[in-house]
Amino acid sequence: MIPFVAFSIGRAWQGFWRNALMSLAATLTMVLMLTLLAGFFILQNVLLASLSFVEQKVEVVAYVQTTATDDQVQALVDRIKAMPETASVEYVTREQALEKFREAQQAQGREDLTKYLESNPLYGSVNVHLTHPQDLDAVTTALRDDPIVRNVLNIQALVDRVVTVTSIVRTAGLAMVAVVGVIVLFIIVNTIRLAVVARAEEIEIMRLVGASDAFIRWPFVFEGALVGLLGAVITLALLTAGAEPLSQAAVGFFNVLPLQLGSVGRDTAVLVFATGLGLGVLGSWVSVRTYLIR
Amino acid sequence: MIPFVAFSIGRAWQGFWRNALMSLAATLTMVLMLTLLAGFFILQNVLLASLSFVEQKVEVVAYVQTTATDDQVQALVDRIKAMPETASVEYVTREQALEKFREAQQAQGREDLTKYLESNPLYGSVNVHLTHPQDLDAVTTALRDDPIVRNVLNIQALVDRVVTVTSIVRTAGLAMVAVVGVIVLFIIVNTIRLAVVARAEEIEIMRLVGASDAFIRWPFVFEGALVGLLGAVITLALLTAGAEPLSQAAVGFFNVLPLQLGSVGRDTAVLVFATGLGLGVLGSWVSVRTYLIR
Amino acid sequence: MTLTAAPSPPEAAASLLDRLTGRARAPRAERAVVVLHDVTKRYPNGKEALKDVDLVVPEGDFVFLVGPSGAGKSTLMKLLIRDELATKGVVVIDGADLARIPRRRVPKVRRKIGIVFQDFKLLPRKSVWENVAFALEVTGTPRRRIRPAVDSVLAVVGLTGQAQQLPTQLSGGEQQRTAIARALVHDPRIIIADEPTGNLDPVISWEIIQLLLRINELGVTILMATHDAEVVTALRKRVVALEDGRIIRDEMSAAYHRED
Amino acid sequence: MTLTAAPSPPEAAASLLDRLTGRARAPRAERAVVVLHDVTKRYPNGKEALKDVDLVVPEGDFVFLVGPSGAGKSTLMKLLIRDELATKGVVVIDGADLARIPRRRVPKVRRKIGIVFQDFKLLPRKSVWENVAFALEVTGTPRRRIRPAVDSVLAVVGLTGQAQQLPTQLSGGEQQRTAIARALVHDPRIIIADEPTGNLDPVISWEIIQLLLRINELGVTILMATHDAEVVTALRKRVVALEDGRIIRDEMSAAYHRED
Ligand SMILES: Nc1ncnc2c1ncn2[C@@H]1O[C@H](COP(=O)(O)OP(=O)(O)OP(=O)(O)O)[C@@H](O)[C@H]1O
Ligand SMILES: Nc1ncnc2c1ncn2[C@@H]1O[C@H](COP(=O)(O)OP(=O)(O)OP(=O)(O)O)[C@@H](O)[C@H]1O
Ligand SMILES: [Mg+2]
Ligand SMILES: [Mg+2]
Repeated sequence: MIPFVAFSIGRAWQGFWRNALMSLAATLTMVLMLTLLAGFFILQNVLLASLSFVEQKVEVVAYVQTTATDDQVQALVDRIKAMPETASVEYVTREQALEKFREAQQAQGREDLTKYLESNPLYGSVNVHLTHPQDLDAVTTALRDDPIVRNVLNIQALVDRVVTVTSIVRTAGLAMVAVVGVIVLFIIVNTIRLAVVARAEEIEIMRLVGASDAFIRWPFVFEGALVGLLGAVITLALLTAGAEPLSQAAVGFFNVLPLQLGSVGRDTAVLVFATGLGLGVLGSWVSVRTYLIR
Repeated sequence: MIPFVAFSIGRAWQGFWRNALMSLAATLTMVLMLTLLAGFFILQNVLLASLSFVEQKVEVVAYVQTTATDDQVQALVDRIKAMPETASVEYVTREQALEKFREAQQAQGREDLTKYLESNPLYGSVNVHLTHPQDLDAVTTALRDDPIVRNVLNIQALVDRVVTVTSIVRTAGLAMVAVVGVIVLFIIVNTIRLAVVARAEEIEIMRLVGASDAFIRWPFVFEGALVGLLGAVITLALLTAGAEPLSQAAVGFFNVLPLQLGSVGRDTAVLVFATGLGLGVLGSWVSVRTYLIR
Repeated sequence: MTLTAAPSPPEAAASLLDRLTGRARAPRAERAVVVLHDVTKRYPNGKEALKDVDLVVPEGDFVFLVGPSGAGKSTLMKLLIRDELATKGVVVIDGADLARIPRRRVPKVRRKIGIVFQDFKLLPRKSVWENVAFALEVTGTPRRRIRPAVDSVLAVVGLTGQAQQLPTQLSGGEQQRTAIARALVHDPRIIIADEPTGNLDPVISWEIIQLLLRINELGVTILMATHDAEVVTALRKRVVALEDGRIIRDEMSAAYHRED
Repeated sequence: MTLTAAPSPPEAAASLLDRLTGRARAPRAERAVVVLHDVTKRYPNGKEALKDVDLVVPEGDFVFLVGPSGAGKSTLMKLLIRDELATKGVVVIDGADLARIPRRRVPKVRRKIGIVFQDFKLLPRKSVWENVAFALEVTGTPRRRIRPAVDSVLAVVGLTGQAQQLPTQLSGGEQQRTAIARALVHDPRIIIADEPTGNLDPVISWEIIQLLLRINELGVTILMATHDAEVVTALRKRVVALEDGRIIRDEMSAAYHRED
């Protein structure tokens, strides 16, 4: 077993370099395709993060009766906080509301109407951020059912809009990643097939001098794996080299939309390696098969 | 000349079909790559349209002195309208402003403070939509310089944000199209090179029996052109078939953001044809060259 | 002739090269190793290259296959290694009916045969040494036994100096000798040689023929297609003559041409 | 032998096949068409395949090139069609110094030569007919003249029945005859044949030799490398013997082996 594996790997290595032009062309294709795939994967992650950021901006505002006690309000806040649909809850008192209103009016250069008033005409409010804007209904109902709630601001139209846009963008993003993934798959397998087809004669000769299928197949499979691995390593090197300047350039974007990308780097590396190696092996396996079944 | 062209085309046709496996693999690669390119091109157009839509939402509001006459206001509106930076100008009278304010307060469930007032405390305003948000300064200055303008709402921070996001998204989009374009270019040329490399022996034999460079090159170039053309036609067929269901699916998106995509269809067709044909020809030309220079 | 310095192995496992140098004696048998019964081969384009061929070759025989160009000699040889399947009839190699055995046993049968192809069929990207070593590697022979075996067989055919060249860097005769070396190196029970001296000068031709004769004397069955009338006539071995796909003559101790 | 029924053209434009059938007479000349002066060929791996070779072949000569395998015969022929360039010395074909002429004139020189390669070098994806027609197509010969010329040359070498087969579907001898047909069809001034009968049976071999002799009588210069001692000795033509890259013998009306 070990001599066989050593033999196959040795022969794969030879095959790769004796066919240098072809192998490097296949590796280049591999690199480009993996770069494309990785680019899309990262982009998709940025997109998803951006969309959840946008979605978290959706805020349900419930105005509280002036008669409500602090305890009642606190109970309401706790109850809403406990709901799984809720991302965060904030209580704005009447005084805070007036203060905000004044600031807003001033900022807009409008005359402050409140100075004509003796009492504060505004209501305190409970502001709820949703995890998913689709859950609007559940939260609205929960708020409205509470006796201390005067009314809940109707933002259904706005939410519908956001939900439509984000779900379309999300679907489009997924579709794009899927399409690019399929294209990458086909191109890599195709390239390896082209390289194997060019050596059909070689396979034919091996068969005729009595090489068993394993002896013909495995060197090619390892050669495919070599192309895949080399492609993956080069791709990751390129991505690592490009990551710093790119994220520098994107810093404005990430400042505007403070996104959490977490483990994208690691995930991308895994994706690139698995795809490169997997498709290299699969491509050779399938391509050689055509010549063995005879 | 004509016999030579006929000869080359005939031989290209034969070469394509005698090498069917290889030719179809190359054509498949061509189709996938052109689809990718076309997809990106369309996406880029949607993106650009979306961004200009967002940008056109930027509105500069200038409050007008209560003392301003209708003629003065009209003069201001006309002057601003004449500026190239301006997309559209709207005049909101004091009465309309109060009306809007009341509606807004009501919609938010707030008490109408205006009923406590004897006179209208709001100002009329000139609202200007910009073609490009970067031009904010010019328009703001032009408005502020007018004696009847009381003050201009300061939206610099908001505009900066919009400009940052849209320019990053625009640059990223362009970069992506460029990267995908380069990848498409390399892959197609590479695929054709692989197909030609596999026939190095054939070229060698032609040389040795006294075929001149033109007689060797042109059949290959025409074969490349055939792969390119066939690829382009299949790609366009796929896109046409996919266009209807896709735009059906995207109808929600286009409703939310009413975009103008104009001549994208025609442009895409031109792009796909030019790229397919161009790269097919270029790829063969370059690949055959390697074997001729000896 | 360079040879391995390994201690002489037991007779059953004695390698061809050991036996050639007299270290082991030849086994004797009268079993038929090649049997063709009522074989017809029609190519997909309709050409009938063999028609109702019957041929039995006992173990240890030396058979010349002669006949004009296009008579079907190479086709017959292709049937023996199952490169082509007979359209009709049975082909049996060392007891294995080639049309019946499972696909995975085919390589085993092929390894019993050493074949020199008319067009050499060398691996274009491997050196002479590697081309020959390949026939041993595919049977899982350990590396330390491959090296001496290949070196000595290359010495036998006179290619020691060309061992590291690629087939494209060889003269026609050197390519042919590489193909011969590959057919001999794995110690086959049957050697099928299709025109093995077509590109060789008379001196090397005779050397190769002498080599095949010595191998034959050690009990290896040899089937050789040739157009070399001089050699066939001089050796007085069994001659099978094909013409237009039919066996028109099958004589022991015969000449290239019919002698009546 | 099937031949074109076209009316006999003026002598200068008479095709090889027309002249072969006696419709035109052979021109006579004593110009040297092949000149090698002090030629050495060293391959990139250091092998010196030719050493200080001097050879002058006058127009209309018939030269046998003999020598053991690896002597340098094929290398010499490769130099003549500029497949390889001489490391040292001058190679002149019909007045053109191959190392000096611009690259775009090389095909023109090659078309003056009809070459039969030792390994045939047939285009693998074209039929026999197309392989032969190719030598005419590349010179821009009109289609209506290609068809009869190819048909008749295939008839001459006896391949009319195989015209539509691919090279992989041919016997060794048929491949060789296709290569010969391709070398003849474009009416070359010089024919270079590298072992053209290695895969042919004695009968067809002699027919091909007879054909070359008749072509030679029409004024075409012929250079033929061969291992066929019988043919060389029987014909008593000029024999150039190579050994280890050097010309060791150059005699008129000679035999395959030195006769002292
Ligand atoms: N794959 C094929 N398809 C169609 N016809 C074929 C094929 N292979 C061989 N033939 C035909 O079958 C006949 C016999 O071919 P084969 O190669 O057996 O001849 P051969 O006796 O070896 O001749 P040679 O001495 O010239 O090598 C030939 O006429 C050839 O054209
Ligand atoms: N491309 C090459 N690179 C290195 N060495 C080569 C190359 N081609 C030929 N040789 C060597 O040059 C020598 C002469 O080769 P050549 O093909 O001229 O011999 P030949 O006389 O035609 O022999 P044969 O009769 O066997 O065909 C051989 O020893 C061969 O190994
Ligand atoms: Mg044959
Ligand atoms: Mg030679």
